[in-house]
Amino acid sequence: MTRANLAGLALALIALAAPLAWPWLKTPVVIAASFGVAALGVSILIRAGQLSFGHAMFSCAAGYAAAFLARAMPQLDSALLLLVGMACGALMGMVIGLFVVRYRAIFFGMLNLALSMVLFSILGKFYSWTGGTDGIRLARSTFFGMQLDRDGFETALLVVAVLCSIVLALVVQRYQQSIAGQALAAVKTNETRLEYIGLSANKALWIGYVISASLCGLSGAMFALMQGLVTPEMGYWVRSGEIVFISILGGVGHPVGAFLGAVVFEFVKLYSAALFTGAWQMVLGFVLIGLVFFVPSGLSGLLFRKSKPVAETPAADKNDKGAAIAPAIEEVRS
Amino acid sequence: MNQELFLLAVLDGISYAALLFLVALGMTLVFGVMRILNMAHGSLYAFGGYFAATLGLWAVAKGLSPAWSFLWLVLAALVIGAVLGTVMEVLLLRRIYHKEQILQLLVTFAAFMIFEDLQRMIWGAQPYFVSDIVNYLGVAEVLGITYTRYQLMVLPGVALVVFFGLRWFLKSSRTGRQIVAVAHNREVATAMGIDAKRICLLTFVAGSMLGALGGALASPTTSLVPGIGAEMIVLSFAVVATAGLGQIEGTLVTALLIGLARSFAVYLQPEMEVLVPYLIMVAVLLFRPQGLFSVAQARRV
Amino acid sequence: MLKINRISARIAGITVLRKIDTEFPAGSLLAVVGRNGAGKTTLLRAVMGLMPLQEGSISFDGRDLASVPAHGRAALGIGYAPEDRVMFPTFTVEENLRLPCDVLKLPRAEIDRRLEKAVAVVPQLKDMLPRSGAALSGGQGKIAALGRALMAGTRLVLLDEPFQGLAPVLASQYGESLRRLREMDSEVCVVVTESNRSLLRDLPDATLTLERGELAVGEPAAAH
Amino acid sequence: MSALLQTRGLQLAFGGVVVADSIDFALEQGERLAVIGQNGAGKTTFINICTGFIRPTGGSVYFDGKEITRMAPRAIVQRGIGRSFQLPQLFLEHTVRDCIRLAAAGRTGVLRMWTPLSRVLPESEIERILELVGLRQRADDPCSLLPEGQRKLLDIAMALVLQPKLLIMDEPTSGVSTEEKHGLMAIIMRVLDEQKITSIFVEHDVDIVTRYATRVAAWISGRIAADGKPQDVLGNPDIRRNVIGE
Amino acid sequence: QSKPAELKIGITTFTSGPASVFGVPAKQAAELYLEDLNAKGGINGVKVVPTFIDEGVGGDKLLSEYRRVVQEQNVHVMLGSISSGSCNTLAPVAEDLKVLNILWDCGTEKVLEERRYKYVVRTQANATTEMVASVLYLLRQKPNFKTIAVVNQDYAWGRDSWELFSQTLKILKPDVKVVAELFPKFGASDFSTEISRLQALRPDVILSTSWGGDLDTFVRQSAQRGLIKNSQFVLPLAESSLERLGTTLPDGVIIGARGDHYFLHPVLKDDPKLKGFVDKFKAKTGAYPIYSVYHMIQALDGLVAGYDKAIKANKGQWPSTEQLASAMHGLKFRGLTDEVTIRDDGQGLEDQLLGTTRKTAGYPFPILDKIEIYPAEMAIAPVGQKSVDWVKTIKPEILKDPRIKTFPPVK
Ligand SMILES: Nc1ncnc2c1ncn2[C@@H]1O[C@H](COP(=O)(O)OP(=O)(O)OP(=O)(O)O)[C@@H](O)[C@H]1O
Ligand SMILES: Nc1ncnc2c1ncn2[C@@H]1O[C@H](COP(=O)(O)OP(=O)(O)OP(=O)(O)O)[C@@H](O)[C@H]1O
Ligand SMILES: [Mg+2]
Ligand SMILES: [Mg+2]
Repeated sequence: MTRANLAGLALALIALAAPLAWPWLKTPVVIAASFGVAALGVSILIRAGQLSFGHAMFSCAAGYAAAFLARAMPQLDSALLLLVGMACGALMGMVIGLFVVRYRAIFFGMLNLALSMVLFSILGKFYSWTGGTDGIRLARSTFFGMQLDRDGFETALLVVAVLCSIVLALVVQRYQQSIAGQALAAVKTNETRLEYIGLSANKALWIGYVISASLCGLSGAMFALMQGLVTPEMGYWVRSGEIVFISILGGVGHPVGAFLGAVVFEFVKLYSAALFTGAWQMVLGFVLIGLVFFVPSGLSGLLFRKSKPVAETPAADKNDKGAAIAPAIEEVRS
Repeated sequence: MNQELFLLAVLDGISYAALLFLVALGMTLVFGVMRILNMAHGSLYAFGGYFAATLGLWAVAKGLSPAWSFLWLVLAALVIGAVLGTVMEVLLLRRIYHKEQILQLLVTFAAFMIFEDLQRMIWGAQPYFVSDIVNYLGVAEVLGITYTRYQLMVLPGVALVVFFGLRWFLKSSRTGRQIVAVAHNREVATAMGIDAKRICLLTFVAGSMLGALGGALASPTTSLVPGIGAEMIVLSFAVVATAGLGQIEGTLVTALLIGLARSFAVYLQPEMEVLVPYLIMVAVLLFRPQGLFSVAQARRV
Repeated sequence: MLKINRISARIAGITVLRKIDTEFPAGSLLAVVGRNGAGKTTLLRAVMGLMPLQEGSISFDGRDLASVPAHGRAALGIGYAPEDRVMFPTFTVEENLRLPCDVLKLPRAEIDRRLEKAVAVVPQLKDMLPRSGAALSGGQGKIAALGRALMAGTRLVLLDEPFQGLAPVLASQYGESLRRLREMDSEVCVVVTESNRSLLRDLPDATLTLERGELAVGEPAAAH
Repeated sequence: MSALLQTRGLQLAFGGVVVADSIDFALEQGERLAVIGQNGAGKTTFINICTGFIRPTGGSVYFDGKEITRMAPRAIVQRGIGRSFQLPQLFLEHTVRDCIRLAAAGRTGVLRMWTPLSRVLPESEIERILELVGLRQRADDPCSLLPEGQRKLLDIAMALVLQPKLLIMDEPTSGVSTEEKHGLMAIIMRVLDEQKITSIFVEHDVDIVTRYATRVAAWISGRIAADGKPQDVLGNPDIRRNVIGE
Repeated sequence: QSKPAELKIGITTFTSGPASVFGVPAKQAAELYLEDLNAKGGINGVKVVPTFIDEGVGGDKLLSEYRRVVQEQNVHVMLGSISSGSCNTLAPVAEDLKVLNILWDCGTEKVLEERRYKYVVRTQANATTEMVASVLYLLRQKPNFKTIAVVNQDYAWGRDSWELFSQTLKILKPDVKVVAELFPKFGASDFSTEISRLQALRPDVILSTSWGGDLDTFVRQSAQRGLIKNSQFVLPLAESSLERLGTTLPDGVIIGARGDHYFLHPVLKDDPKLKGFVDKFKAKTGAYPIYSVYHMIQALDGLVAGYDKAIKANKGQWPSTEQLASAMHGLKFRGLTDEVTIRDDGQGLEDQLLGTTRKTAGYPFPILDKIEIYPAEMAIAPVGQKSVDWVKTIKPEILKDPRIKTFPPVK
């Protein structure tokens, strides 16, 4: 068992134990788990060098799917709603993925952002169905067939969230070692070669995209159950930015990173919101800058640093990459 | 839709497009040269607007003629662009040119978060609004409908001046050519004697000034409220990506496209208004994956 | 003219130049040869200031280049043709050639004069001038890059692997150009790197051999 | 149609510059074709068309009797054409070993996407391949640390792992130092012979062409100006004047 | 239950986002009020300590923070919130957490009509009262109009308030034609296109229940383009923008106050409690109080009155949250203006004040003229009935209801 896996296990135990002592911690821990799952999804794409500034759309859509379903069938079990959320994310990811995996880098990021804004605007606009910006409330339903009160429900959700996190982290770890996962990582460095060994970069990205979308979907459903509320805010681009923030904070090198990042993020946010009212964004901003400057590999990179030195992207390569992404302000000349 | 409404929609679209163009132009210029997508660009828009309003209020308090307002607007944009642009470039961006693009994007995202709060700390949450210049210039009758001269002439006028000015600058001025060279290859440009550091600073400041100019010019017709910048970022992203990254003509065309589509949506299908920019973007990228305008890429195998 | 005093440089924690100590005298043509990864490119980049030095110093006409920023070297009369050519694609070849002089704010007449001289040295340029910088093949790019290096490089011209990928016929024409250059301007110093010794033939006055970032022993530092 | 690779009337121009001027060409099983030619004559472009990187504006390409003209590169690769590049194309963040494994994964196909990468190829097989190109010591280094010449070797090794029927190499020796050039070519050619792989390689060095090619094609301005036995082509006065130079 | 050392209360208010135009002054008001209260010994000797929560962070983050404050800091009384959306979200959670929640500023009538709460009460009027009173004032002042257009913010309040307004209008004046229903994006900063369209349509009346920056921008752009001179504007929430808009607002615009509070209240303007507070608030913040400020004070006054009542009922002992909550129902108390009664369903009864702008020499912004005050009882659905159903039962006689207080024009 590696140090990172041990740390993951410890994190899970703490997540389960701490709320025993301080019951109010249940909410933040479940929310952190939910963000962690989403960040885990986004980090899959980051490993392929693709930054999505729109993945909150899957969480948001999944949350609404769960809410609509719960409204139509109040007897539906909460565990089922979680699955529905995940399925919704996966389904959307498959469809949207067909379109967006053709794009890279900035275009990829911006398309995701634009699509998430479409969803965000629709949810806000068609208010007779969606409740507009105020969103929809979810009534508490049974959990694994048990009718629970608030406290019991929160406990059940906590346990499920932590278990889900562990399982998903392992699944993602396994995926990253697989051909599909490694091919995805290769998308970042050389797509031409990938094509010329007979693998499809778009397909590798599509698989990664669907996995990341399902994770975000599950995260959204988890979040919705915890809050008992879904709002378009869940899909706003700044929320997507926060998910990216968490992935980078935790580091994309190891699945545990996403959860480390989420816990730190949730608590930094909670306390800076309380301590520096009106300046919590600023605090997060400075944290992020510090991170990029001093620990670009994230918390997991810091804790489980590999012995191998990582080469800086050479200047020439960087220029090349840029040229692939964008042909500069060249039109002016021709 | 009759002819009168049609013309009105066109006028509305153009005045809106003018602002959008200025802001998006700044973003695309910075991206073209530095390959950095500045997420904090919307904040520059907001700061430009707030600062222009502050100067305007001060001028009104001093009893200066509103005719001077034009000076305040431009001055505000230049000062804010120079100050914030320099601060961002020197303190943040300069240190990360050699890092991965993802990290660069995140740094500007962090700057965005900081600016959002900073702006609220400086100007509070009250809406700001200084419209003396609009009142001073008065209204013009267009087909029986009153339209402010400011929106009818000043906004599109400035946008066109900036457009042709920048085109000329990049094409014909010495500095402009240097900017294009750095945009293509920093290292070789340096070997040719170009001070890439200076060019980057210059470009970033110029881009910031354009963003701030958009805000400053918007301030006479808009209330400045917290969050106004976040809105603008997403919109200018949409313009920049639709246009083709780094494309100046493309940016003009796209801004017009989006501005007009938006105003027609208000007349024909108001529910669609907010969706229009994104739908245009998705539609364009579907058929032209590199945006409306793009240059063939250099081959690399 | 250019003195390199025991310089070392590192990339990503690996030392790629070790205490290089040599001199490029005026009016000479030097070849720097060595296997792949020996550090030839790195040496030229160090001279151009594109590569931070770990130790040692480089001086030009007795002046320490540490005080001259990377972009100031062109003003000293140093021209550079990078290994991967890099023509600016939105300029024509002529504009590419004029660029370094333009940056130096030279008078128009002077730029025209230099352009004329460059074309005289490299006659293949003549047909290329109006073409777009993007439309050159590998070999044509090498030629154009040479021309551009000559525009700024009135005193020192650094050419990184100029023969790589050139068809034999073009390679010999390239050699001719270098000879012509030295005939026209006896003071200029030309430094050529090459991993393929045979392509150089009898061109250089002296040859420096790099091995794993070190100057191979037994080589004369420079000679005429 | 018995030829392994055949093109008919390939046509392509970049903004007025004709880079493929109705190229008719056929390659038989077992040949070792060297492509020489002026710079900018269209050699790389020809390879790019045959491997699906660029689509010609006219004409068609057949491989093994099937038309492959408008296929995606990976479909062509899966049919048995491997290629290496003028500028090495590597997975810079992967280790040398993983690059080899990934290349082998391409061979095994899509259905095994979930297989761990480490089980794609037996260790011994990886060692053997790396030994062949002399990269065994660097097996666990990230590619980004390799110097240009070794990158070139790895690039070729990745194409070899695919076990193609036809291997196309774009200037395998350019940028490789004199000392290593011949050794490298000797090894590659030995492997190709052992595995009965047909090959095309672009080369400027006349020595190498003479020594390793069974057939030479010379490109001038988008056309094949001469095609045949090495001594014939290299002796062709037109070619000597325009390509080789006296 | 023993008396706590201090009484912690949580207050949700906007300190960021566009709605901080209400939130920040209200927060200042709360601090001012509690300072005074604590100086006088607090509630029955217990000092009141507030924790403020920013509503501007968005619905779900607000919920997390609300839960944290209640659970971690063990708070039993919450004041939440400004936004109707937040109220709808928080009410069931408060009930769940068994914490008294005073809806202190939001207007949505739905929250208390759709469910009966034990722990949730509202200390001011709801949207029904506000909109019905607005229609009445419009019809009484300008009975002869044929067309109306609406420009509301695109979120629950903008939509719901229009629903109530238009339903009421349809009953009382069926021949009016609605020529445009525009719902620009919440927080929109440019209304040029909407204004162009309205100029082409030339409606007699333009209604907007917008507030904050949106309202300011809309009014200013309308003034610049001359729209405001051609159509009768009805702005039921514009009391909060009067001072900011200054002279931009011409005379003759109909303005609502979301309650009966106004610093120049025709009856109470010299009342020491109101006047004293207005002066103090002006001295501290430099601005006149706006409706969110009055609502905050009203909620705190209601809380103090509720504790007094509960302590009395509990024989002088400190009440449990449950006892406090039940004391709040049926409570009568006075804030800065007229008395408020909390009904059995938790809904407060608060009168409505409307007026028409008029510029005077005394102030750099227009003041309200032709003020009318509508008692809450006549403009609210009875307990147990939903507002949407109730407004359909309104009779035209209501226009002449003698309970409406009218005041002569200001000299
Ligand atoms: N960006 C980089 N990251 C890591 N190592 C590098 C980088 N660039 C160069 N190196 C290493 O530095 C050493 C010297 O490289 P350099 O490019 O100077 O060699 P060269 O002699 O020019 O070789 P070639 O003939 O292949 O061009 C090599 O070992 C190379 O691997
Ligand atoms: N994407 C492109 N756009 C425009 N012109 C191109 C493009 N690719 C190649 N060319 C042009 O086509 C011609 C043929 O190029 P190609 O690379 O095939 O030549 P080559 O024979 O491989 O030359 P070299 O030996 O220098 O590599 C050149 O003139 C080149 O400039
Ligand atoms: Mg080199
Ligand atoms: Mg080639």
